[in-house]
Amino acid sequence: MATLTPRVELAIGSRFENIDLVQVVVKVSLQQLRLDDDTSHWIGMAVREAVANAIKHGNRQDPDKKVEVTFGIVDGDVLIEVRDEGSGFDPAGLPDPLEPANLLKPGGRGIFFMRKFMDGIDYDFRPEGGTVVRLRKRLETSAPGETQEDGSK
Amino acid sequence: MATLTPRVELAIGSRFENIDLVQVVVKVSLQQLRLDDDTSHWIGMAVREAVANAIKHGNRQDPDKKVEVTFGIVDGDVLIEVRDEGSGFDPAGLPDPLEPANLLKPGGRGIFFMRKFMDGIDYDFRPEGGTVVRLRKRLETSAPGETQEDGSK
Amino acid sequence: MKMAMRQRQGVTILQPKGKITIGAGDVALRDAVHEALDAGAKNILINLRETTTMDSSGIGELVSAYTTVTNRGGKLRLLHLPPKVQDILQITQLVTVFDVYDDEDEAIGSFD
Amino acid sequence: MKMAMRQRQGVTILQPKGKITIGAGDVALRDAVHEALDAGAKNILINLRETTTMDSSGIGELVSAYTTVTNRGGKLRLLHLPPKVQDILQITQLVTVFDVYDDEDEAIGSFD
Ligand SMILES: Nc1ncnc2c1ncn2[C@@H]1O[C@H](COP(=O)(O)OP(=O)(O)O)[C@@H](O)[C@H]1O
Ligand SMILES: Nc1ncnc2c1ncn2[C@@H]1O[C@H](COP(=O)(O)OP(=O)(O)O)[C@@H](O)[C@H]1O
Repeated sequence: MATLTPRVELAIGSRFENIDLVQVVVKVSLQQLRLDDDTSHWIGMAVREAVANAIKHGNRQDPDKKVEVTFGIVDGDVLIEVRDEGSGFDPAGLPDPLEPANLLKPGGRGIFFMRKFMDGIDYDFRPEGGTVVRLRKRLETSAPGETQEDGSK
Repeated sequence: MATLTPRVELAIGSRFENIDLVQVVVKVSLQQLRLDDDTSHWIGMAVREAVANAIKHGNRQDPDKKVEVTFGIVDGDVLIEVRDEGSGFDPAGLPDPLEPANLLKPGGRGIFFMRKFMDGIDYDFRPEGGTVVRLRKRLETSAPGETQEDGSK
Repeated sequence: MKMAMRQRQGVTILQPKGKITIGAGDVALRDAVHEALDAGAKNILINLRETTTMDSSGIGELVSAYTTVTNRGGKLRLLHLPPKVQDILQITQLVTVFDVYDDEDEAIGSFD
Repeated sequence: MKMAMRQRQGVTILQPKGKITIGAGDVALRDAVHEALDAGAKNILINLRETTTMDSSGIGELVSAYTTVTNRGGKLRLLHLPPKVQDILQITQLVTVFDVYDDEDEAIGSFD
């Protein structure tokens, strides 16, 4: 993913209460782009999941560790980056929450939601430590509900 | 003013539309502190003025220049810092908007509002360029309306 | 999140109001279900009409509540799904797991 | 910000809805006042009932409007100040400048 022209950057301490703060910034930023409420809702939900993971798994709820969120537009895509100070993980080895054996598991749906709600998600693990997840949404996309239903067969 | 333990940092491009974004972050951050709506309203107004000045006078509305806002709590005070990339000014030499000669001037009330709405405001001009304004509000203060009325004789 | 709890014809009706999300509503939902079970409830109906946002942790708690209640021989059913919660149950394929109702009388009757 | 404009007994009533703040409502207020003046208005009443936020730029525009209208021999008065706008006019001592009304009939009558 090329350079991200940041419109807005936000850094918070790793407390779950701060997820609302991130969501409201995303919401107001997307309002400026005149995105419809639904698209904006699902992007906000994806960002919630990314920030929740950064706080919980990445920074293990250490309030002195930061989660940084960058919000920008690149080539007509909304790009949102969420960075934590954790030690990373292997995104390839995740169980599929739709497998019958996993359907009743209490966890394991966060990254799945990000994939469903966005048009692209990729992970980057910085050599100095810390996970970066990049979420991308094409602005020309029609209703996000359609994308989801297509994707969930 | 001592070290500021940042709870939240926000950086925006210098466009007036982004003032709403800052205000909403301040509002949600203050909600977490369970400040009453009035106190929170006047702090939000002071921050609006600081960010408006940073965008207008500091960064001269160059959207590529950043305004950074840091929000934190130090010794029971809410501290908000607003930084721009401008070349500063002399805060000592400002006309008093309450002087009869200035009463009908269209401008010159922004810094006056910050002083009225907050318990402390000071300016810092960085050698490498850029203005920092620090706004402080004591949390034990009673209704902000009272402070204002006291102040406006 | 605020939780209302009442009884009707032997069914415990829980009505969470607000967000069922990580660190807040998810815990409140779990606590309410356990409280109901400790008080002897077998059948639980969760009215989601006033649930504004549900994230993956909220869904996780709903699934946990379902398995806990079912394992104890009770039933857990859902009432009044807002469209966005419905969407989320759809994409997670949990619609195939939960019995969902749009009418309280009908939902209550279903437990007989 | 949205601006409503109407006439009553030779008075132009402006009713801005939303924020009168830098870069948005302030410009809209100025434009509306100039439009009214260009259309021949002498007396202007600004109903602030639906003004949610007014910053120093908004106050500045209100003062500019006042001096412009007054310099042309007209009158500009205010109607229905929300409490927070009232507070702001108080601390800027602009309450001593503006005639403020709480009742539209009375405000309209005052222009005679
Ligand atoms: N930012 C992160 N840092 C470290 N590990 C992570 C991060 N995000 C996700 N993970 C790992 O990936 C797993 C799956 O994440 P997710 O799909 O969100 O489900 P859940 O959070 O419910 O486990 C997590 O359990 C965790 O092990
Ligand atoms: N961040 C800033 N950078 C440069 N100059 C500033 C800044 N903030 C304020 N000023 C100067 O101080 C003056 C007074 O500011 P203020 O009281 O907010 O009124 P106004 O913005 O209406 O002029 C401004 O006109 C400007 O010259």
